[in-house]
Amino acid sequence: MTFSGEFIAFMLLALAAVIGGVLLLNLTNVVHMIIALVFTFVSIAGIYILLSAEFIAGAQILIYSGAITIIMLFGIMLTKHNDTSEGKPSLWRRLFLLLGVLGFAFAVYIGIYNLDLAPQTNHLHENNTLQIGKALYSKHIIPFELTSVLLLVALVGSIILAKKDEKGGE
Amino acid sequence: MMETAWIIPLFPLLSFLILLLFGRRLKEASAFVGILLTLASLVYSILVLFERFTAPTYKSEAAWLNIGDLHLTAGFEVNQLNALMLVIVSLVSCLVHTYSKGYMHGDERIPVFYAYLGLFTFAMQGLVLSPNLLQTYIFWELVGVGSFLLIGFYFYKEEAKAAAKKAFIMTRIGDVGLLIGMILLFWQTNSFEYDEIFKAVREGAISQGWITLTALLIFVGAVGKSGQFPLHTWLPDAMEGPTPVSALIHAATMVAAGVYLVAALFPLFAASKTALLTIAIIGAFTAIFAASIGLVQTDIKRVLAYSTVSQLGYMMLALGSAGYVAGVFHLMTHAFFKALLFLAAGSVIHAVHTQNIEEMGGLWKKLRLTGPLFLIGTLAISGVPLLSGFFSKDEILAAAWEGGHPILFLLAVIAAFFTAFYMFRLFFMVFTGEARSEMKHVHESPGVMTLPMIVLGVLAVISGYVNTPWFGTFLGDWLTKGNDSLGHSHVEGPGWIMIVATLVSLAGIFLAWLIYGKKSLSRDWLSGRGGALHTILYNKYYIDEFYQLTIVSLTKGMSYFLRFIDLFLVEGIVKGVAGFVQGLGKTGSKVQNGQVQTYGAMAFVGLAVLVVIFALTGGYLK
Amino acid sequence: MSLETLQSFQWGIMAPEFIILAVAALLSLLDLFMPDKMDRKVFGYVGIAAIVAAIAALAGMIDHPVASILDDTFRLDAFSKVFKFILLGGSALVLLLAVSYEPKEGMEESRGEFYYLFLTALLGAMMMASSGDLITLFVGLELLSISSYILAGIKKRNIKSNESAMKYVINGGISTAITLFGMSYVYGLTGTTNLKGIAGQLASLGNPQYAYLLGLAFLMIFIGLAFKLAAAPFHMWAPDVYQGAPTPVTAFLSVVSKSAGFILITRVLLSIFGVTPSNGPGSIPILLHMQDYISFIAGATMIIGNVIALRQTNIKRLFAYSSIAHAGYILVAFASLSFVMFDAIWFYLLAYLFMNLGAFAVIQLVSEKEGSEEISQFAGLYKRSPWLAAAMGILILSLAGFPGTAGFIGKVNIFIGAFTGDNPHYVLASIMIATTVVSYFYYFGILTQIFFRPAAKETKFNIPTGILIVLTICVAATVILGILPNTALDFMHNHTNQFTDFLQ
Amino acid sequence: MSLSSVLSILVFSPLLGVTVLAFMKNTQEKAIKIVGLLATLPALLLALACYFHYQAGKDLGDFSVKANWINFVGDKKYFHVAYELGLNGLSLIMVVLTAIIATLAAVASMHIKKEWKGYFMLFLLLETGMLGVFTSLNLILFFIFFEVTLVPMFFLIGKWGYFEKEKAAFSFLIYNGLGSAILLIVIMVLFAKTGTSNIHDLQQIVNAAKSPLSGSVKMGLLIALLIAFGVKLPIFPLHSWMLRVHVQAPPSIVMIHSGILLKIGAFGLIRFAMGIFPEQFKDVAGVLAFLGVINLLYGAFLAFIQKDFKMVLAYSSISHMGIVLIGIGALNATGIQGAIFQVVSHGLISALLFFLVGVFYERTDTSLIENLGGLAKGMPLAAGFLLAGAMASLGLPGMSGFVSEFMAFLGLFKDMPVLAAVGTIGIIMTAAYLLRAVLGMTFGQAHREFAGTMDLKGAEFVPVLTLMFLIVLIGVYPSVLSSPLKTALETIMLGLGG
Amino acid sequence: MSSIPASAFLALALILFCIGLYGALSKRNTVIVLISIELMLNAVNINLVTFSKYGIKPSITGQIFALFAITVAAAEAAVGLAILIALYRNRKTVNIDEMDTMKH
Repeated sequence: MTFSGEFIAFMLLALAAVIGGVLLLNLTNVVHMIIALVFTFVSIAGIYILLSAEFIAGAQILIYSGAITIIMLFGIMLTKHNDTSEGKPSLWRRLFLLLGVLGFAFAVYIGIYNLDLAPQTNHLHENNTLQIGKALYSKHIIPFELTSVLLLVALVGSIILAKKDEKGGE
Repeated sequence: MMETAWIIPLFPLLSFLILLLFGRRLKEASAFVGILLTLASLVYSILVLFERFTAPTYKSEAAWLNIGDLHLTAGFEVNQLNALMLVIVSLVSCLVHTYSKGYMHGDERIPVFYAYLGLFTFAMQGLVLSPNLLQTYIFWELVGVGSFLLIGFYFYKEEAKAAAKKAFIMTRIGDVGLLIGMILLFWQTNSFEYDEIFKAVREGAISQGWITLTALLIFVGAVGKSGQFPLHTWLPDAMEGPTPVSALIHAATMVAAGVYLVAALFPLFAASKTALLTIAIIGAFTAIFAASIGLVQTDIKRVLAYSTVSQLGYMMLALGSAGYVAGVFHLMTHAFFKALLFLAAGSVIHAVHTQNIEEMGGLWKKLRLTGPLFLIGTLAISGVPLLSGFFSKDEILAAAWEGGHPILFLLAVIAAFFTAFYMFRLFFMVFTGEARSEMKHVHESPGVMTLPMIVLGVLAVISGYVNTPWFGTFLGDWLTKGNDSLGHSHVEGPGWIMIVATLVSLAGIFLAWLIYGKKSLSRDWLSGRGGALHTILYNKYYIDEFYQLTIVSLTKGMSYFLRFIDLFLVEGIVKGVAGFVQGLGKTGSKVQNGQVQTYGAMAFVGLAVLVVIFALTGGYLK
Repeated sequence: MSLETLQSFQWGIMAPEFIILAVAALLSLLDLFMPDKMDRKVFGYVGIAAIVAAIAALAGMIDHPVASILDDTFRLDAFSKVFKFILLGGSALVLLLAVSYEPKEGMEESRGEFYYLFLTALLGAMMMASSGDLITLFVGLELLSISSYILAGIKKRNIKSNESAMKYVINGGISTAITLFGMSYVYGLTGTTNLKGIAGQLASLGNPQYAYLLGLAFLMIFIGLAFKLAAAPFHMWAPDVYQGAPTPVTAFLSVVSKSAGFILITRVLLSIFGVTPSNGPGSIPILLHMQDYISFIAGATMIIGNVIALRQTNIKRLFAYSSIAHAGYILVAFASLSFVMFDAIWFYLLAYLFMNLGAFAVIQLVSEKEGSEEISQFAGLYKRSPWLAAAMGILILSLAGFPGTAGFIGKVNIFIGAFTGDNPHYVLASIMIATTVVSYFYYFGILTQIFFRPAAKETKFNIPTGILIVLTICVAATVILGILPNTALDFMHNHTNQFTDFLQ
Repeated sequence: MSLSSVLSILVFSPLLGVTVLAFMKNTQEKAIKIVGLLATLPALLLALACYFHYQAGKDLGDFSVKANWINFVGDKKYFHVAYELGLNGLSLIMVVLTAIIATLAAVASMHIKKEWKGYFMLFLLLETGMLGVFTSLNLILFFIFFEVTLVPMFFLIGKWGYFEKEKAAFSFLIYNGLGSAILLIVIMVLFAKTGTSNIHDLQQIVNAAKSPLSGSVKMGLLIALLIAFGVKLPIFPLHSWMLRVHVQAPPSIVMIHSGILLKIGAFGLIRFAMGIFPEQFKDVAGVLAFLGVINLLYGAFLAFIQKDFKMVLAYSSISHMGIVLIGIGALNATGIQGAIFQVVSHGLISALLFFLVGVFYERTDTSLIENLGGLAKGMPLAAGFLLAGAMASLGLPGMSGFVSEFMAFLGLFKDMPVLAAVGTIGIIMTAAYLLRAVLGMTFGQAHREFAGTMDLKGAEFVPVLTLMFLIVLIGVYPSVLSSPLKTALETIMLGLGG
Repeated sequence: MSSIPASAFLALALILFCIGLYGALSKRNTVIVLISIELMLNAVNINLVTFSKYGIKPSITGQIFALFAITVAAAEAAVGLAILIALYRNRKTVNIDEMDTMKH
């Protein structure tokens, strides 16, 4: 492999994403953690661009770096916003988990390592949004509509669960 | 008559059933039912016997149990031995029925008593009529039950309970031997029929080894039933039953069944020298062994019981020495005089309400009828010439001598001496001298009791003459007619044997008279010399204690050992499995600790494990 | 794609889904405009009516030949039809339970929402049953899941309900991620999300690395979906969630949601991995290759479910473990991959539907009246309400698999599958039967309470109409399916043609 | 009424009683008891009618009924289960025995003191199950009836039993559940491999030259069957449940349990284990005989030291079931017939003994031997029957126990004389423990507190006399059993190849 | 074509997936747990998008799939947070290890 610009970009983005993830694991202040994760999300958006998925990249920035991070921050603010106490779970569970994660990673890694898919040329980057739109509204119209139901459900559900009690219990 | 001989046992059976169903209403009248019905069967038996003198053996059978192609039959047979036994049984039974009317008077359970007697008589007659081993075994067990029930008649007495139990179990040990022997014989000959078995033996269809084995096993049954050593201990204890019962069952009939069995199967035994010798040895040993115990017992019935054991040993000795006729002959005479002795003893007990001879004495004058009758019995059993016992005992001694084992002969002679001694010891202690305890209202038994004794007394005197060296061996000739395998009709022993026998009995009587009659010799003279011996004898060689220590303890030990296994091994495994499952559940529910991350972790690690296993085994890496 | 093309599809085959969707939408609007004070119970009846209508619509199409819309994003085949009956029937009964559900705290103001969220959950499940496209299946799955999360937490002033929903969401999220991760590899190796397309692409797979990766994907999808089945190792959420959720929701989760999980797992795994060679062309399919893993999971599920159930004192928790165990039994049918697999799974789900919902009807009634979910509340039920006790007795016997009840026939079906073929699953069947015996302990423990123990109170139970109907239907069906199982089996045999159109 | 509907009516007639009872009030004690008793009568009458029909030389095949029932897969040819009932000599005898003992147990149930309605409903359900077990010609149907006996028993023990009733009920349930679970596996393997569960077809297919089952699989299935029925019988060491049931269950139920339910194990061994796997059975027969001797001795020795009379009888049942095993293990016509006789005989005898235990318990509130004693004084009839029962049990000739024991040993002695000889120790031990217990209870000094106890009365005579009559009848005239058995036995022996 | 091998993207996705998983199963604050799950879903999306371009048969479907995944993830996050808020009202805690009123 050559050190093309694309590669450097990938390396940087990947590094940022992983660092964001590692920070998530190691920081103690919850707000900091979420900020760290924003880096990851943005980096992932960059990766999408490398993968000729501009529309997804846009969606990624909007939804993850924007919406989800914000509601999570809201969530933190609404609850214990200054919570920094990050008690560690018991050692054996972490060890257990770590072993599991490593094992899993190892097994999957040998599957994807040097994976040669011999892809054909493609034209995803051309009019990416148009392609997505066409596919979405023709072939995938049923899941699309179903997703709207799902969003409605999530909306209603979030409201009824999160809204303050009218009966003034508190 | 012979064709309908099967009716004979039905009379007592009928008596049993009637009394079972209506006994409560009949109360004392039950006795009449029993007496009449046994009388009927006695009459019938006598008629059959007379017919048998002229007619040949009659046998009739029908299928009883079908097993596939196998048809086991049941029926009856009237041959010489049967016919004779039938009369003996019916006669003694009828007499005892009559006697009991007086003896049991006042007991509210008379109907039950007569019912049991009926059952026993039925079984005994059935046993005698059986044409095959299986049927024999069936009635063999049934007589055991009759005996058991009657021994335990006084159920509220602990001793009776124990004695009944003991009798049943001890005889059952013997029965199992009989059962095994019979079954093995069946698989060798494919039949339970006596005829078939004898035929197979004659034709050599069975190997010698099998003959010996089965014969010995069958003999085990006889040992149990006839109270031979080492299964004799139940018989003296059986005296807990009412005395008429002792007379009927434990003297005259049932205990003789063992002898009868050996006699009935004589061709089989005769085919094996080993078997015969074993029988002879056991018989001789039992004869002297029981007689020696009888020397020192103080319970009137127990003395008689040991005497019975001893006499049965005699009979076995006779059969074992190939003296078929001698054995059967003694069986008959013994039935009469021993029944007489027991009934007389019963009469004594009835009068004085004790069984301890130490407390008796001087009853000769008070019991004017019982005394002489008892004396007749005593003389007969002691082998005093001219009485029945003399002839039969002489036959036996002759057979033993001819059998070629002088030691056995010697034992028999000594036993005869002992017999004479202890019987007269008994007689003198009971009837002569002064009463050794306070005795009130001693009076002779009523006629209903004395009449049977008189009949038996007569028979005890004359029954010997059916087979004497002087007036002809009618019985022996008849018994062995048409059957070579039964041996000679009469063993012509050397003449001195009769003299020796007579002398020996007289010596015994004389010694007894010296000690107990005239009291010229102190009673301690003997017991003082052999103190230890006396104790051993008095305690019956500690056989009971020995069994208690060994067999009973062993059984109990085994039981407790198995219970240990049951509790700890069997249950333990079950508990272990249950505990394992429970433990699994406990662990599982501990892991379920309410932490959602644990749940996720378990799920994921589960996945990871599967994935890693897949990578290591099923994956393309391999 | 023009409007004409869109109109050319047989949208009519989606009639049941449309009915449910329309009524759900209608209810949500009604809920907005109806005065707060009006009783929302009527929603429940509307919902039941909608489901009945959907069942009728489905029944009308029962002999409809296999049809699909838009490249299999929706497909109506025998498989989807018969299984949708289970989903619809189960939901109708659960709704009846819900109508009679009067908890002491928590869900007064969200009753309206409850009903239409319930319908959307059902919609998601139905989509899972009748789609041949991974994306649609996934969205359907999530629609079911997210609706269920909310339903589980709908008693929002109840700490247990909150906690249950929270646990459900977190575990559900992880399971979704794992499933998707697996699906992403499947997509990557085939370039399509259409199940038929995937199958066609993979049928001639030769690259061992691909096969390996697909094996991993299989495990990920399987374990991810095991969450829905509440099968080991993804079962641990179930007891907590079942316990905390409102009883009708618990019933829904244990029956409808679980059935949907089985439908999905059968559809996805069988279509994708049933034809993919594990080791070059001509070798056995990956599915068969992974049979041992499925068996292992089935065995573990049965053991865990039944063994831990022994220690439960809370009736809902107990039934959670019992439902784990039943998932294990059905997995046995799946693991044996025999020619009666569909029959066995379908029949068992049907039987399970009736026996479990019936039991939940009683549980709901008793725990609501007594204000406690402890098993000891059942003490003396026999004295207090003999008929109720007898009904519960029959249902529990069916759950324990005693003959004369549907549960037994279900097990027989599974056994037939397990023992036929060249590779009989003796060990698995033995585990199944042994754990069934273990289950007698806790099932009969309940019966002990009901029949042997004295009652604390003598008051009789007033059985609400809804519960009465559910109980009657469930008990009747349990017994009828147990004695005359062919009422159901023939229905399936006559209308499915041995599921030959499953892969068409 | 055509003959082919006789069996269906016979089997399901008790359910009519269940239906009637369901609509009665629990307080109508007398009426409930009468209905319960009456409901057992149709089965009894029909069973006897079948018996005399067969004895009259007519064909038992007249009673066979077959109707298509369950069709597990679409394919019409395989995997369907027919509702098929029928009789052969063996099952006829078992049906008659069941009907008789059920009726007598219903009489004995008059001692039940609470919840009569539930009791009789379950009781009648149990009867249907038992009758079904013996008449099924189809393994799956058999299994269904088999399990139908399980549930009512659980409740009958658990609700109407004595102090540790629930433990006993669970013990019963789990052991038998395990046994029937194993049985189910065997049945399902057979069903799955052959596509049929008809017993006759199975015998053909399994033993055909081209059997779908390999020899080792057949052996495995046979061993599983032995374990399954071994639990029921019970064979050492699978017996501990049955002790608890004997002690804790109400006597009327123990009559049924000991009288019939245990016999299902023996029936199954003969009908299925021997019938379907004759070749393999020959290989394990020796082991069975050995186990039989162990059972016989183990039960006998343990019965010898029990303090509770019920325990004595419980271990005695184990011991007597050993004789069944001995007979089966002998593997010849004699032994097998002996085993069947023993099944019937022990059924009658243990029913009698447990009925009497119930009578004693009802009057004295104890069944501990040491607390009793001298009962022959106050209740001579009951004591007499107890003794007679014990005599029958210990194999007294003239009673049924002897015939069966004799044949079993006769059979075993043919090929395994040494083992059989060891087994005969059991005969002695049986006498020892039974006499110890029975004499302990009835002989000796009477306890004062029991002085006024009532003897047998009224309806109590019915079971006692009936059972005693049957015991003696079989003992005296064994052809009542052996003649209907003839054909069935021939069939079995033909299967065994000799 | 491209100089970056597909496996690099896949490896990145794998790493992120594992990080997300580890976070979801070890972090104490429920909000972080929820967001870790989002990270896992993001990793899946990387996979999908990668395959969309470099897969055996590149197609737009992968991106569509990713879009759906993003939508669903968002909905899930919202619902999760709503439930958390409801829980917080009652329990006054966001610590996941304190949610153990139901266990065993």
